Amino acid sequence: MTDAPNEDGTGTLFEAPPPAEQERMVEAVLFASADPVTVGDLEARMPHGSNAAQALELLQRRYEGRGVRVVKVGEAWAIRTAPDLGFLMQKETVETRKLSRAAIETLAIVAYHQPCTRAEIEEIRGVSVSRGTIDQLLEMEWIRLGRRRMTPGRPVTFVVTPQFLDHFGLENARDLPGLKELRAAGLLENRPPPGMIPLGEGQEDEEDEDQSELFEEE
Amino acid sequence: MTDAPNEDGTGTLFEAPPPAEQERMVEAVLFASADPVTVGDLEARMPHGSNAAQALELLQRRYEGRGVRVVKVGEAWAIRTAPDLGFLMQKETVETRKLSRAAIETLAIVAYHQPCTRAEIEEIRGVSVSRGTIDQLLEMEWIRLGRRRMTPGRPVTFVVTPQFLDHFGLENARDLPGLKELRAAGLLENRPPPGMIPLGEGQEDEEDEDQSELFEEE
Amino acid sequence: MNDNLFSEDPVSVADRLAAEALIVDVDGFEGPLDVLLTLSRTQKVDLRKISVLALAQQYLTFVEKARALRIELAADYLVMAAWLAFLKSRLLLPPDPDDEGPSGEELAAHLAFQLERLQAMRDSAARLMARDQLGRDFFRRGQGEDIRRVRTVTYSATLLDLMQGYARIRTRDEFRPFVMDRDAVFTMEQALERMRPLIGFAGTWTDMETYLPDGWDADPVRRRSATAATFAASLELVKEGHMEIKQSETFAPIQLRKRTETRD
Repeated sequence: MTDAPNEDGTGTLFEAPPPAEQERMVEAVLFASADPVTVGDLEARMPHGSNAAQALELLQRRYEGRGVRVVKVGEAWAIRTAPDLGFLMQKETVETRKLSRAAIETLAIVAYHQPCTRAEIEEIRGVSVSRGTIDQLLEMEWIRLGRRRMTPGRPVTFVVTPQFLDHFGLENARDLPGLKELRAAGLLENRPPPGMIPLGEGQEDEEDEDQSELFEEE
Repeated sequence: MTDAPNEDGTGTLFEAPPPAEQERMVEAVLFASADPVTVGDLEARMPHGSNAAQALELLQRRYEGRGVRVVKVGEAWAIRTAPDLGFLMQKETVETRKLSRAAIETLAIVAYHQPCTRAEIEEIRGVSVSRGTIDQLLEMEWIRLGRRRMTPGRPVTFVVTPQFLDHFGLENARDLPGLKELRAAGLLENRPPPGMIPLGEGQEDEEDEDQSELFEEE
Repeated sequence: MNDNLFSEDPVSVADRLAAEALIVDVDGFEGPLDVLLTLSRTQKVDLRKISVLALAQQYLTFVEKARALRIELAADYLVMAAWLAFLKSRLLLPPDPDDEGPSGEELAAHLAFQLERLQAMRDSAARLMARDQLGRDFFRRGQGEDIRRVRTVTYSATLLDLMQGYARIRTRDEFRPFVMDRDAVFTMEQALERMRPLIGFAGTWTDMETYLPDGWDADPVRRRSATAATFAASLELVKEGHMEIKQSETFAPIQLRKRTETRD
């Protein structure tokens, strides 16, 4: 938003720093933080009038091909090591709890079908979902509760979290591998069994709508 | 990502990566490591034949004038934000809240009477101590569990932690001003009525005895 | 066409063997849909071109086999078997124009869709897990600096707070009007402390009452507290093996004596 500061003395008292300086600032904050930082958070820290988005763009370009990268996670930004150097990090590797097959499938279903009710997960997997599976994913903060579905019983829905995106290196849920193809093949539809009157209308529309606004929700 | 290996046949089977690649590696390791890393550690992680010192030098030069710097910490290396940008880190909105009165009092009792059981805290405060208060202090790592008291029920005791001492700028818990000093400082105006013995006799002596073994415990 | 398919006996030897293997592994399956998906692979065709009729037959064979082997299948496996038998009949019989329900083809198409969707989700799950993962393939900053997550709540207190807090309690103690209340409570710790040195002299049976602290027998409230504490302390000392305790009959005086080394 801000251009280079006005040098003729007509500028305001609190000039925004020059772009290169803003880039340094963004660099420092992203480096210091283990968790992704939003543009809003960055600007709240930077001098008045700074344009963090622009600085991020410069920074991202600067780190192309380096040992660390500037990545977008949902609405936030983070620095992460380049995945091809993972082999150097044995020491840093955190032993992740092995997820059960049920948990992995449930996670994938939530990610691809979100917002997704428990009944829908069960419908897709053909078996009931144990309480522990959902709890585990909630505890890992990979899924969270979404809005209640506006169908009878107002069931809760599940959606994936920014932590999920961060963990799998996704910019947003629309970047899930194969999402477009699955949608084109109609495999993300919640098709009711023949002979059943669908609950609530416009299932598909609702889904699209929800997915697009997912991470602006709060 | 890596450059083409040496094709002239003179190289060993495990070629050291080109300097630019080594620099990337050092960058990633310094970034991801929780502690500063020595040249030896770096080379142990990097492919055989790598020259970490040289890579560090390249990296250090690359970061000159940037938002972060490659710095030497003792014998090891780390990436740190540039000191002139420290103000960005301070500007965070960490919400600092005053510790509740109950927590302060509980903490004070543990500090002055450690090792101290929950029953003793209640005895001194004259009211029951909520589980939450103890949990909060434990979570803040200002108190921790000490040895079990060798009395019926073998109650757990609480003692203050090195973090507590650190926060309050104390060398050890015996540095806390005693009742006499508190009184001298006008913080405590009244002598305890004769015959009013809080917890068995010889409060102050007992204190010294118990505290001396405090930090050798584990 | 359907007749043809059926008369060919779609259940080949290989299928039978596969079904047997399935039964052995029945615990490893996540329900009937999972079994159907596994069975469908024996058809070696695109899931979209699957023969649901053949699949239904395979599944029914699987369930019969399980019955023959007296393997108990969960109810949902049997429900699925019943439904597939129904579906099979629908597919084989000419459609009844009076029937209002969905046709066999519609039902079969839905089952094929379910299988395809489940397979798609499994593939997606596998692709997801194959991605580079944080903490395994790429890493966050190992050493976050002073910066913290926004809205972190930290609690602070100064040394003065601490000292004032302590002084406050201490001062309050001295003024507290209900200090008297505590006077009427004799704790078990106090009783133990009192009794430990005394029992060394109790070579003969002595009434417990004699161990009550001086000045605690006048006021009934104080006496009750002292008695209870002394009794509890006595039991503790007995448990520790320092003392013996007896009561000749209900409500008789409780008597104590030092435990002698020679006993037993």
